[in-house]
Amino acid sequence: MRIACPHCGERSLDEFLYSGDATVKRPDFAGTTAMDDFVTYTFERTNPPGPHRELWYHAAGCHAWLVVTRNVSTHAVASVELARDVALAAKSATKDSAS
Amino acid sequence: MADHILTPSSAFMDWHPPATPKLAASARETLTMASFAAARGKEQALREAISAAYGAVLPKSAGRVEAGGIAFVWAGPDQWLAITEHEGARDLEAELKEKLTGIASVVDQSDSRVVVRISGSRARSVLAKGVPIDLHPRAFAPGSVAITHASHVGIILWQVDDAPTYEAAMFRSYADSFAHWLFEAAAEYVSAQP
Amino acid sequence: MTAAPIGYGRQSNRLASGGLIDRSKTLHFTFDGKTYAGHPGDTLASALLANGVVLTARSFKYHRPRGILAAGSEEPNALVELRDGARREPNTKATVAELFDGLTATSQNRWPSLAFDLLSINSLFSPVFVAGFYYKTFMWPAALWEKLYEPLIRRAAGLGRASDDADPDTYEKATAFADVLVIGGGPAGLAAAQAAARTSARVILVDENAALGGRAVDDASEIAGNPAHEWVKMLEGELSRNPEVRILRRTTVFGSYDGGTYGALERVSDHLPHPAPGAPRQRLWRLVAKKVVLATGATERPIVFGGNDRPGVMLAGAVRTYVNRYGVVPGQRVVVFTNNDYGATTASDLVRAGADVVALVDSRPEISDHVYRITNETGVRLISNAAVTDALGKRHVTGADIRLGDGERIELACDLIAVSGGWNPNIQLTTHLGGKPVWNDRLHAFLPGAVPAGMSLAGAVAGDLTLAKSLAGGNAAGSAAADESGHKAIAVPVPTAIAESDAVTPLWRVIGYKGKAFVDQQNDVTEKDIALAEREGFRAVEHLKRYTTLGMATDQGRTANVNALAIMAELTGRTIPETGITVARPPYSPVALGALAGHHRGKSFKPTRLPPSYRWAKEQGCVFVETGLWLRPSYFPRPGERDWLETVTREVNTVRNAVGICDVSTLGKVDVQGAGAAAFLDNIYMNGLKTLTVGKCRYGGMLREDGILMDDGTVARLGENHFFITTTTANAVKVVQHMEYCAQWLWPELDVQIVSATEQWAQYAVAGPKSRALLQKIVDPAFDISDSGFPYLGVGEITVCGGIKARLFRLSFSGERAYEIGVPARYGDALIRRLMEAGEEFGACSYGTEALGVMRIEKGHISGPELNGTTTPQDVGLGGMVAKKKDFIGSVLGKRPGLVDPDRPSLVGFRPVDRSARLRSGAHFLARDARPEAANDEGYMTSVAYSPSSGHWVGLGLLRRGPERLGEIVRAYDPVRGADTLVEVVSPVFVDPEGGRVRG
Amino acid sequence: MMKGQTGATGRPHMTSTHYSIFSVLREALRGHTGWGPAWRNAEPKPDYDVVIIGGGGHGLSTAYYLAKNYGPLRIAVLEKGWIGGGNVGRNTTIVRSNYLLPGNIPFYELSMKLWEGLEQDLNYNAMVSQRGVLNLYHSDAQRDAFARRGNAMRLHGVDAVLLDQAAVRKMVPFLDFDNGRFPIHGGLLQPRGGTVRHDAVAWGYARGADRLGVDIIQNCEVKGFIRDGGRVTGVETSRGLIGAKKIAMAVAGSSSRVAAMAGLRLPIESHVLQAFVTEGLKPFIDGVVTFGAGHFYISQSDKGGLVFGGDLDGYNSYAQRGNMPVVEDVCEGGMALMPRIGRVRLLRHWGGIMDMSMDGSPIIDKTPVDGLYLNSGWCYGGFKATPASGYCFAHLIARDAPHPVAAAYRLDRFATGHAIDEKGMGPQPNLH
Ligand SMILES: Cc1cc2nc3c(=O)[nH]c(=O)nc-3n(C[C@H](O)[C@H](O)[C@H](O)COP(=O)(O)OP(=O)(O)OC[C@H]3O[C@@H](n4cnc5c(N)ncnc54)[C@H](O)[C@@H]3O)c2cc1C
Ligand SMILES: NC(=O)c1ccc[n+]([C@@H]2O[C@H](COP(=O)([O-])OP(=O)(O)OC[C@H]3O[C@@H](n4cnc5c(N)ncnc54)[C@H](O)[C@@H]3O)[C@@H](O)[C@H]2O)c1
Ligand SMILES: Cc1cc2nc3c(=O)[nH]c(=O)nc-3n(C[C@H](O)[C@H](O)[C@H](O)COP(=O)(O)O)c2cc1C
Ligand SMILES: [Zn+2]
Repeated sequence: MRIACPHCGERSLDEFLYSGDATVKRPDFAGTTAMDDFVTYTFERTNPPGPHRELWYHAAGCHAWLVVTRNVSTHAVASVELARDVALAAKSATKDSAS
Repeated sequence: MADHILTPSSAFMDWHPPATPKLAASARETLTMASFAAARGKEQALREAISAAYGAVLPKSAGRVEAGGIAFVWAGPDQWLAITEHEGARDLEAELKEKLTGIASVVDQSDSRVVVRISGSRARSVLAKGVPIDLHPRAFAPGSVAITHASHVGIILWQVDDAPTYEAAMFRSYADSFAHWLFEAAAEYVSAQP
Repeated sequence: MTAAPIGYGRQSNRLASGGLIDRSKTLHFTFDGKTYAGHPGDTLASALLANGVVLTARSFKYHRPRGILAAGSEEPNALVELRDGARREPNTKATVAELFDGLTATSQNRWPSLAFDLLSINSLFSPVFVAGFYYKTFMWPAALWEKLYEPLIRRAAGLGRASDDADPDTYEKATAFADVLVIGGGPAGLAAAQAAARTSARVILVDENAALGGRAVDDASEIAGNPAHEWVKMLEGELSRNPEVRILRRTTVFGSYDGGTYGALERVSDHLPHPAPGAPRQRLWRLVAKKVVLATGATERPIVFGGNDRPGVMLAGAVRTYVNRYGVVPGQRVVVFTNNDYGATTASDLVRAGADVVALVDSRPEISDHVYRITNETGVRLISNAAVTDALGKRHVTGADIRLGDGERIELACDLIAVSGGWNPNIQLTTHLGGKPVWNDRLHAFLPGAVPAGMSLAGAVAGDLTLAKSLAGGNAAGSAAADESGHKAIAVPVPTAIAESDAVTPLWRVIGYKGKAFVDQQNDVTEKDIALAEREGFRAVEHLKRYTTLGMATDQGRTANVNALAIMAELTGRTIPETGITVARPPYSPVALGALAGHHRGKSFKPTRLPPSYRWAKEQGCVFVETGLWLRPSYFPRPGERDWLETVTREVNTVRNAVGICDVSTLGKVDVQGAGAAAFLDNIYMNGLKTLTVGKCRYGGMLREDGILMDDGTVARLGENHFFITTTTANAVKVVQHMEYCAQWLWPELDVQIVSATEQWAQYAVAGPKSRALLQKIVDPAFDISDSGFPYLGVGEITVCGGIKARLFRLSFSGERAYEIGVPARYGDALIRRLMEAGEEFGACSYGTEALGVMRIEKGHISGPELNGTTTPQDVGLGGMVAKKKDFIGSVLGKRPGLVDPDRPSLVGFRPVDRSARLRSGAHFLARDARPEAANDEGYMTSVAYSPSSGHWVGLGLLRRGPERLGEIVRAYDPVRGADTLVEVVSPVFVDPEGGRVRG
Repeated sequence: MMKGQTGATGRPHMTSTHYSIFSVLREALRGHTGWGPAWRNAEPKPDYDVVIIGGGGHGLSTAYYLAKNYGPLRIAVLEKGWIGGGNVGRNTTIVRSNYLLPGNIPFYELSMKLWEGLEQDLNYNAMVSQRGVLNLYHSDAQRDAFARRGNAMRLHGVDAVLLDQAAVRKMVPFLDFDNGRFPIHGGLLQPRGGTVRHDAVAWGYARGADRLGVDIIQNCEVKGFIRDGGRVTGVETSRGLIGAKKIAMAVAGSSSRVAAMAGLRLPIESHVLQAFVTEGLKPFIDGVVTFGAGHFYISQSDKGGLVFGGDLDGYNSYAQRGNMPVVEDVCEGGMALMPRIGRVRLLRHWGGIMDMSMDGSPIIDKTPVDGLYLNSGWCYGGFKATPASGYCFAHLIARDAPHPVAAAYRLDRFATGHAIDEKGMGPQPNLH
């Protein structure tokens, strides 16, 4: 498998570490359902057989965290984004919808 | 106090580099380095400050530029290493801290990493035995930088010239293992070792 | 050499001319101790055949005599042990082993000799040893399985023997990149490489063999009006002059992997007696290509008939290869048995080589013009609509039983039966990523279905079996691949070739044979085994395979699988595509494990990280210990000390009474800066850090999101927005990764920069009552390190030894007044020497991880054994540190009932009731009178040490409701070491519980 | 129940249904024409008391023990492909009960006991081979951790022996004791551990279940559940609707996919684990050796192939195949441990999809959906569990209460904080 790090270019699998589902969002610790939310967030996974948005870490490269969209049945990588950009976009989106 | 002056020592326990036109290696252990990382939202200000102070345009991604005796090597997102030859004469950390106050965090890395220089007509073949990236001139040239690994040792690799000459910077504690791999990989191209 | 042994130098089956061997040089080799001669260019198989050796092996189960079936890596029979001693290579295919002078080969799986193998008695029991018989037998009496049956089965297992010694050769790995990777150097691959290389594309051409040319050379075909090998030579010249082309000969692409990555094995030195100085035996290539042209050709398949495993039954294409490539006629009187038009070509090649072709037996009632023409030209007797039912003979073929169309049987004397049942394209590399083969009704073969991204096909593998189509297909595929990889194609003329016919009418097995008819020759699977599997319900091809072991031998059934499933299809009344084909897996040809390991064996298995004091410590005779990748000083024995305990005790006593120095550089160090740094650290530490003042350190702990302790260490605040944290040695990399995750993904809005500084600093703990006095001699006078100027938990940036910049921390793991002093790592060696010299007057010693461990246990500080990934802060006595109000990682889930259960084992200290008793960690706690059973298990000892300060062993452990049970006596139960010790539950702090010494 | 069965081809079952050396000899005399199918190729019926999804080891053993211990019941096993084609047919066959935590040890020990009686129980020789499982340690800290484990085993009545270096050297003299990067200090041995012939386990249970009347239905993929209110009442399959009073999932790597059909999300990620076999060699490795510092373990099959493996590839996958980095990593471990195997050749490597749970331990529990039972989370260690898993799952299905030795395998343990985390890696499945 090869993953195109937005910073470093295409690199082999052995430079990266997989680190789980990128679709789950860390809940608010102060919410009334915080305990349930954290249980769901930490332990429950959709684990779908097709496209999967997931976190990877360019461990032997630039240390960027990446959001990789990959088909887990074929291993075909559809897109690679910087986790920071994705997270910032999500935060500003929730801020926008809140305001 | 003078008799107590501390003298630096090599990171290599066992260093017998090849030295042929096909392949030569040398260690550069007298460099001074500092890393600097842009503060959030200050990337542009940092670029301008470096350009003003050193006349260097910081490479946006994996690249290396030289200006005023300092090499600026991309070392990760919004992060660079400044490297200079002048052992002792220049405290890069202090210098950059002063020039980049409020726009970047600066950390002395002079001793974190050791740099090994590898050159010669066989340099590419030897590196191919450890480095899993494409070093063909069309893909990697003087000024190119890659953060990658060689034979299980993390390195920052850059090309210096078309000889070709490369330099690999690795964390100091790994230097000896890196050298061991390098000498074994080079054995095919180098006659009896000294 | 004195008396020439029999067979020496007489290459009775070698043609006087022809072939691509170098007759000007003679090479000597031995097989089963006998010496023979061959020439450069030979394989072991061709040289054996040249010398008239046809019996080469014994089969796996029945120990039947076996010869040579093929000429390439598909060979099922001719497996030998190549070389000897530490270089012994079991199960080596004689057909791929290139001859070198001095080669030694030995037959395997026979006793006492190849010609006379007592174990061939197994053949007598073959009615019992059918597929699956193990599963039905050896059950009674049960006790005998372990003692008798299985040992017997294991004695019969396997073929060759692994070497008894470490492999003396070296291996290496390399990565190469290409625009176009061409796999296969036959006519299709060569044409593809040429077309691609004429553009500016970077091309890699790979072939399994030493020589390029593939079947075109095997068949002595004509290309562009010249002998194929001349065209090949011309092309090789053109390609090798092109700097953007790399030709990898003797290299097998063994697997397709994701993302356009291909694994290949180059046999750099296998054709030599031993590798040249500095050269590896083999090299593993990771080939990364934008486009791939697969031109792997096809493998001929046999027809299943009685005695078809007898030495002297050979694939027709292999016969041609031996004649045309190696100048060897493998038999003098030949019957050719075929179902396709290629059989006639074999007959004609043999006739040209001077062999007597007794008959061309063609199973087809309708014979093509092509075959008629050849039989007319050569005068070979054509027997159509007929089949060879049995190969006659014992240790080699002496005749063929033939059933004619009208049912009549005739017997023809012969010493070679050349058989061709058609061709199976070598599609394996298209299926490794899940591509399903598709059946082709014209060729009666599986062709590639979906291929890996970026791959195209050319030549026989694409179903273009003829030479002309292979050349044209290769040419087109090469141009297209270059073009698609961004290199404008240039038209390259396609060389001409004479028209051939690839017509075939399937015949998978003959009926009415008398002997045994083998489908998988290496695993001794017969046609009857397939019928039995069908009868017992193992009809799915994958069941068939597993029940009979068909296709599971070293050749992976390359000459067996398609025949087998065709037979199963017939038996079940299904079509072949309905029946399906078994999954092919890498490697395409077996790969030496040494090559897959490369440089990484022995001490080079993993890098060794050396701490700054390494050289000095080594000089001191230090004993080191592996800590992850680090090699850390463990203890420093001195002359006269009897054992490690004495040494460690001395080191501890020195620290407690004077001063000791320990290299703690391996602890992870992370520089954290930015306006958001304080808030950031507050998110990831369980304790509050915002209140930490500049110039101070604080102990901190990090949790995982599930509320379990992840790591601990110190946090120093060097400036308002500047922190410097330490991690445990073991978790240094993990913590940085975690912090990057938090900074980039969880809290990307925070202004924080994280840089690892572990290796920048050589850091030494200077511990003991005399530590300040010692440091005073090192620290430059401008800096005040008095207790008031530099109190406990202080941190400062200072200089030492006349201006070397340094960092000083007042921290203590040992429980004594202690400091950690860091200098740039290049001065680490000098600093430890200087510290030791300066400490001499105080009686200083160096200490290692052992003494460090003793002192932290004496102080009740937790470390790796307590931080074992299952403990909470409360479990290890850090509950009080956990912030109640803020959010931090682990804050919520840490409150789950199972984690706050007061019944959980928690940290306490232990001392033996009998003070002279030794404690061991790993012992479990039982109430004093409880019986040793699981229900009474109350926890376990995590860490123990002989405490010089206490004068006896002490321990830390996790005991159910431990802190409530101080004073109680429990059992430390350690049956695996034969110990059962009464221990008293005590406070985990054994030394200076008030902490007075730390503060000085 | 055995009377009057006919094979799928319509041939009547002949006499040779009991396996023994005598029946084999008798058949040898008549060309083995008297054997009938090992199990019937059953056609689906409209409904069953219990439908088990998944014809792997666990599904088949569940069916066997359900029929044997709680029958008579009308039971079907639905398998989407051919039975034994999942992980039971692609694992490295190690069986052991050398676990650390109280939630696990009694369960795996029950499994060992069932293995020990399996041949007689099933009248099928699955070649249970107890030649020992040896875990090497490389440091004092590891030795103590192994001592803790060994002691826990002994407290549960399980065999465990702590060996020092000399004892290990005697057992496996060809390991790299003298030049290894990570010195071998000793090992924890479970003498009763060993290997079992993987395919034979599936076939033996299938035959055993079949003989008790269980319908084994191949090429029958479950594609959905039929619901009646909060309850499942049947499954939609590629071969039509099948009704059931109770439905039990034992689909290993496919657990999340099948659970999703019932609207459930599980604490599971699917990961690929690779396995490797070499060419056949004369036996020289007797038992199982695991090299923790090198992420490598190995045994030698009764056919002579070295069977070995290492770490997960590390990323989510449903592809049943892995990539080069782990292939290399595993072989590096092999060479580091046994430098004599350098010239031994890798014959084949493959992958399986592991149902990696968040704590590395299994789940045998009822689901929040009435009538739907879950058996999952076996990670890379469920082969050894095959007998006990079926035994306990059958108990749960029949009695609606967990079997005592499997009582810790609750689905809600993550919510309550009762994870069974042997490795202490936390909720990151690829690290278990
Ligand atoms: C490489 C490898 C090495 C291993 N090594 C060991 C080891 O040494 N020791 C050990 O104890 N364990 C080992 N394991 C783990 C062990 O193999 C598994 O945990 C165990 O086999 C899982 O249970 P099972 O046999 O029921 O699974 P499987 O055999 O996978 O059975 C599940 C079945 O469900 C079927 N299925 C899935 N979805 C559907 C559907 N929708 N409808 C119908 N059927 C469906 C599948 O086709 C499959 O046949 C290893 C696993 C692998 C892959
Ligand atoms: N007329 C017929 O019926 C018929 C039948 C079969 C073959 N042929 C002949 O076969 C030839 C087809 O040409 P082609 O180039 O497609 O096939 P080829 O068999 O000539 O060449 C294939 C080459 O690929 C190499 N190879 C295979 N797998 C490999 C791997 N994994 N790694 C590295 N190398 C590998 C082989 O060593 C071989 O040299 C023509 O000469 C044609 O005449 C004809
Ligand atoms: C314990 C064990 C031993 C095996 N031995 C062999 C073998 O000797 N030869 C072989 O070709 N495959 C062997 N295999 C691998 C199987 O052929 C097959 O690859 C594996 O069961 C996975 O199935 P798949 O490749 O069809 O997906 C073995 C598998 C296992 C689990
Ligand atoms: Zn990167």
